[in-house]
Amino acid sequence: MSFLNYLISGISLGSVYAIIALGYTMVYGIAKMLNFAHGDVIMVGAYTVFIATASAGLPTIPAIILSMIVCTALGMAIEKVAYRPLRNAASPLAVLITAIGVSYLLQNLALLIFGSNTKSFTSAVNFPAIKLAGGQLNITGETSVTILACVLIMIGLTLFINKTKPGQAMLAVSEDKGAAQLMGINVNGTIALTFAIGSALAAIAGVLLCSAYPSLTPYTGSMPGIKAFVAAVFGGIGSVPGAMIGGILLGIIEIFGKAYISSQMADAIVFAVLIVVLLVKPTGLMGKKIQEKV
Amino acid sequence: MKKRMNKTAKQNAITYGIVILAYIIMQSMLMTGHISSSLSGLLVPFCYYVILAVSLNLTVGYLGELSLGHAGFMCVGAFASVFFTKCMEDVITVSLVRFMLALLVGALVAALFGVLIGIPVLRLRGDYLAIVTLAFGEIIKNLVNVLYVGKDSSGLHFSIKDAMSLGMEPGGTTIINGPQGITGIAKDSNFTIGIVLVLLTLFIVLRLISSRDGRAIKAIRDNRIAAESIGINITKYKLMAFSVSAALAGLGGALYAHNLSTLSATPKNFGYNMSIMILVYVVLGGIGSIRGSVIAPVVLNLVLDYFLRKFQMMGDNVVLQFLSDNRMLVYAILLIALMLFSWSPKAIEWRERVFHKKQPKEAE
Amino acid sequence: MAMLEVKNLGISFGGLRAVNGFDITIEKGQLYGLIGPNGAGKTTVFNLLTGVYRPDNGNILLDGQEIAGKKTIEISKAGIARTFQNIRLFSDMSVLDNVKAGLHNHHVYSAVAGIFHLPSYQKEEKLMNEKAMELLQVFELEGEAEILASNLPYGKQRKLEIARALATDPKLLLLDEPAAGMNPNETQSLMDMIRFVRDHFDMTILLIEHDMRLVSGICEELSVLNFGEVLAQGRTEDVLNNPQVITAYLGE
Amino acid sequence: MKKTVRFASAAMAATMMLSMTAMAGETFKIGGIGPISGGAAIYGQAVMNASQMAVDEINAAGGINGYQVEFSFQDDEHDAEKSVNAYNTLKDWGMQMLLGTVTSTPCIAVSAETANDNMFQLTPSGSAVESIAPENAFRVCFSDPAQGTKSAQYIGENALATKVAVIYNSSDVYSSGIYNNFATEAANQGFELVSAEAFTEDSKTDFSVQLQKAKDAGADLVFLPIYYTEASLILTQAAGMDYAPTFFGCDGLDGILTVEGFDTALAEGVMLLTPFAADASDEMTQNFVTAYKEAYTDVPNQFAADAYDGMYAIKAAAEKAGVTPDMEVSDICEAMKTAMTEITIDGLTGTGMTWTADGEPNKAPKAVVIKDGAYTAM
Repeated sequence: MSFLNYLISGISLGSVYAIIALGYTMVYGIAKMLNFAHGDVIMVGAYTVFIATASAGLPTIPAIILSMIVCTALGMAIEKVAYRPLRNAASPLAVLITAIGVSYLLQNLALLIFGSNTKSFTSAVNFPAIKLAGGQLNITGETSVTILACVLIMIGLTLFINKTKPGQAMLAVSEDKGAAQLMGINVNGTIALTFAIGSALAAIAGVLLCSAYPSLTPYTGSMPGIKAFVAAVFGGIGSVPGAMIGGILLGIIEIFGKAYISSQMADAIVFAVLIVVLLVKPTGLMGKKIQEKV
Repeated sequence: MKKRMNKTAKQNAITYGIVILAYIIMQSMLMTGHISSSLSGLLVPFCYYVILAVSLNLTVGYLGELSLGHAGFMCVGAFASVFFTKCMEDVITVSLVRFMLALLVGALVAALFGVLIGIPVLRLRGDYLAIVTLAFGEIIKNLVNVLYVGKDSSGLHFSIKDAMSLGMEPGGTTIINGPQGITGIAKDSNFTIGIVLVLLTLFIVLRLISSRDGRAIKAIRDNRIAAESIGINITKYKLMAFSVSAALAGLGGALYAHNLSTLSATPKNFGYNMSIMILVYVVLGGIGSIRGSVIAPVVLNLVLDYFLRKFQMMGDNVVLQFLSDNRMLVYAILLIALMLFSWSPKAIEWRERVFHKKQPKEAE
Repeated sequence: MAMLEVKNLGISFGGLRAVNGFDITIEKGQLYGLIGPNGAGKTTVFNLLTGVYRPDNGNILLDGQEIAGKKTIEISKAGIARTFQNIRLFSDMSVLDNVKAGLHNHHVYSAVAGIFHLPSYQKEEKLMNEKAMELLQVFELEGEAEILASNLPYGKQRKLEIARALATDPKLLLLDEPAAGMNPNETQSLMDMIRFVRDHFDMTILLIEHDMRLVSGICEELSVLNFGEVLAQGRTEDVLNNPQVITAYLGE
Repeated sequence: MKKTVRFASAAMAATMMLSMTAMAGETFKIGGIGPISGGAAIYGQAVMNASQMAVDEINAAGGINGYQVEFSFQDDEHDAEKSVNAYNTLKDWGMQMLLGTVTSTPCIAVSAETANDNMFQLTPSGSAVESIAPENAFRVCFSDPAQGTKSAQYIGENALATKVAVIYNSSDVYSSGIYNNFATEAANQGFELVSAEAFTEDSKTDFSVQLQKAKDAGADLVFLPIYYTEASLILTQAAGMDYAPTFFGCDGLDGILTVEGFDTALAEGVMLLTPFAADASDEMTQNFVTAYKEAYTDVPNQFAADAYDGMYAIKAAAEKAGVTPDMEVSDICEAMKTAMTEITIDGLTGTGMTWTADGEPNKAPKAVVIKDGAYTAM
């Protein structure tokens, strides 16, 4: 029975990673950059909801919508000010370092504005827990909602990319920026849209992360952000279903590692599995194999 | 031909010259007492950050691979060297000799890790390599945190669980105590040794990159397929660059560890944040520019740990107080601004228009 | 014995037979052309010969030595050097260093010798500089030895690539569309140069080319590849007059 | 070249300006060091604020020995190296006594420096044994061994449980220090340690495994030698899985009731051994909490209380020793070292606190239980 419990915990944790990873993988797939600040946009999203509900007294849904608006604006602003000027820089490292700078900036601004004290986030989820096997197994409402949200977002994103014009533009930009430009696609606009969507997803991820694990500090987004990034790589970065699968698997591995190997070495186990997977499948579980043309 | 040799040699001489000049100035200030505690306290850190930046530049700038696990090698070097120092405290009593050996141990163990990690990892490319090096760095940090080592009359005891599991006799001493790491470390490092190590690092890296092996490494960076087609062993040279880089990071770590009385692996000092910090030095100084890697860490640390701290004591100026109280915020803004200024194609164009006419790019 | 003897070479990519039953025999000192429409599998043949791809079947004998299935680096050491259709220089290295990199396996000293400038370093570097400059002189690049390879004009980049390939001291030189992007004047001087290389270095050369003027001007024998298979083979003028070849090129 | 010169002259000017402010003067200069940025900022900021509050009060009441006190606090990002940098900066400022550092590992590094300079050091919260290894260093809080051992004894002596589980932070010095001593002492007590599971700084969101193991092992008490941020998550998750053992913690747990937005009902029945409780009813605590809230809007935690007491301990010892700001740092230290062992103060974190020569405080921990959202003495 404890095995099933661990599995459920793993899926719960993994679903949170997955929903963060979706934003990561989306931005990576199209803009080809590791947006290190994604985790911190999540934190901003969570604070927005916290302030909106606790201080401004807004109901949950409007608060989440507000948070999505705030994060979208933030994401687009970051893209315009910090990333776009470096898109054609001599080295791709330039934009990576800038993303790290943005991450530090968001953390320290939050520290300045909200203070260092932990806030306990009130769950935004009103969904009852599912109890199985006479209460032995417990799937929390947060888990159900997170998984549901993950699946919906995954389907939504896939449909959006494959069925809509802006989605197709994204695909084109991700394949070849230059060619897309020649085809008359607005590359800057498409990438900005990608960041907008990625950041709106970050707001949702922030709400769900803090609903499932209700402790909010300026650094809340940082470690889950890195883990979700690992999850995205694990699943094959750039692949939308890969992010979902990678996230959930990572959660399960982390929990099983803690449960059956060593709780002290959980981090090492997670990272070791990542390494093994990448050595066997160098582009992740669902990643496309890239053959260099000679 | 002569002209070329002179040119590289001259550039390198300037780099060495900057280091030696800085040493002479600082050392004379130290000897005559005309130096503040805070500045003198930063001298050794300058040295190890330069070593770390220069060594990472070998991987990033010359091998052309992004490593986010440099702090892991620093960590390995630090712990190996301090462990050696602790064990040899009673055996080798001349601290200079012991420290030299400790440095060697740190560098060698880090090099060994460089090879062990490099063999599987260097097959990956680009961002995947970056994430795997990050993963290795985190694994090393995690493992060091659960490591307990004790010493008693029956020898060394190891545990990766807790202090009790060491099963030591009463009176035994714990050398590595889990997250607390190692305490009571002899402060064997000083500025002179630090500078010697910086010069040694520069010597090794500058000489390596201008040798046959360095050409092979750069060839792989510029075009892997072409390098292979002219018979360059990709794996061998990737591994060479990676392990030399790791060894020097280990050296830097050993210097770091012997400059503080305590050594523990935290997310701050050996986590990916540190790896990123070193990468920031490299990128700000210029990818592939060794001299930049010498200057950037010094300037950045001066700003962060000297000037910004001093601002707080400059009377009741509200702005300065604010900047000092929010050093990390200032750092973040500075970092973004500097990156935009030094890397954005538009900013480069603007700078060239305003400051000097464009000069043709030449090989180093 | 022939310098290169290829028998029944073949490879498939995911069910698509890219090269099938490819045979070729090139004598020492020969200038041999490989032509065919786009997508016929010419570059794939080069990639098979140089170990970039492992052939599914077939034999490749270089100077009597079996090299099929060996790694690129081993094949380079065995004596095949090549240039690339899309130029692949070491763009952030100087012109001279590009050629010196080609000398990599012929002038060996240890990393320690390199760091401490031991006598072996001094001696080998001196020899490398001399040899590299000699090669650059052949290609009239000695004046640009110090500049970055990426700053060379296009035509000179092509030349540098050939110089670098020759630095490995090959038995067989593969040139992948050397005249691509050149104007008629440049092509003419390239033809002279290829001939000179063959004569001066006593080299065996296999080249892929679309420019028929170059092919008919310098190649002694030709193979025509179409849909991965050899369509025609033999003396240049015979092949070029082969009706099948004309159809393949001009369409039905 | 021009740039270098400009930079050098700016550096020179700055250095000169600084050396002027660092003149020995008519005031006591007390420094503080702790993390005010990064993940541990919550602890450093509390110390910074409470120290400043105490200094302001002391100055308003006439200072120490008639001299006003200047206080300067430097960030160390919870890192040993940065902590030493902070210390050196404060030394340049003219610091005569150090109230710091806040966290254990940096404290070990800095105490080696203060020992070297023979500067008096009192750490509010550096709890590792080695944090106050030199004889010039004292602390306000309990040491990790003391907390671990006392907790085990308390549980054993009061027969609170027969089966005990521990959840601790294996990457944290404080937490693993307490755990190691707790486990050692547990062997002498009448309860069984059935499960000891760790978490780390990098994975401290999900505690389901640790709780499940405790539950499966049948633990009726879970010992939490950790800080309240993680504890609040553990309590939430335990409630989610219908696991309701007694939770028992140390001073790090104090503050759990004041986490903004936390459902205090979850903490019902939690026991902790702590010298300070933010909503304790004595007048001194209440005044402190009110004043702190007024100044900094947050409710003070354990660290704030330690720092506040620390500043008053410095005041008491300085008055006992009769030190003056014109004395050498080393002379102040010698006088303070003796005086520290002679004073007795009533503070927020204990009444009748005294210190031994090795720097440890003598004070009795209070065992409290959370009832109806408030601490109640047990």
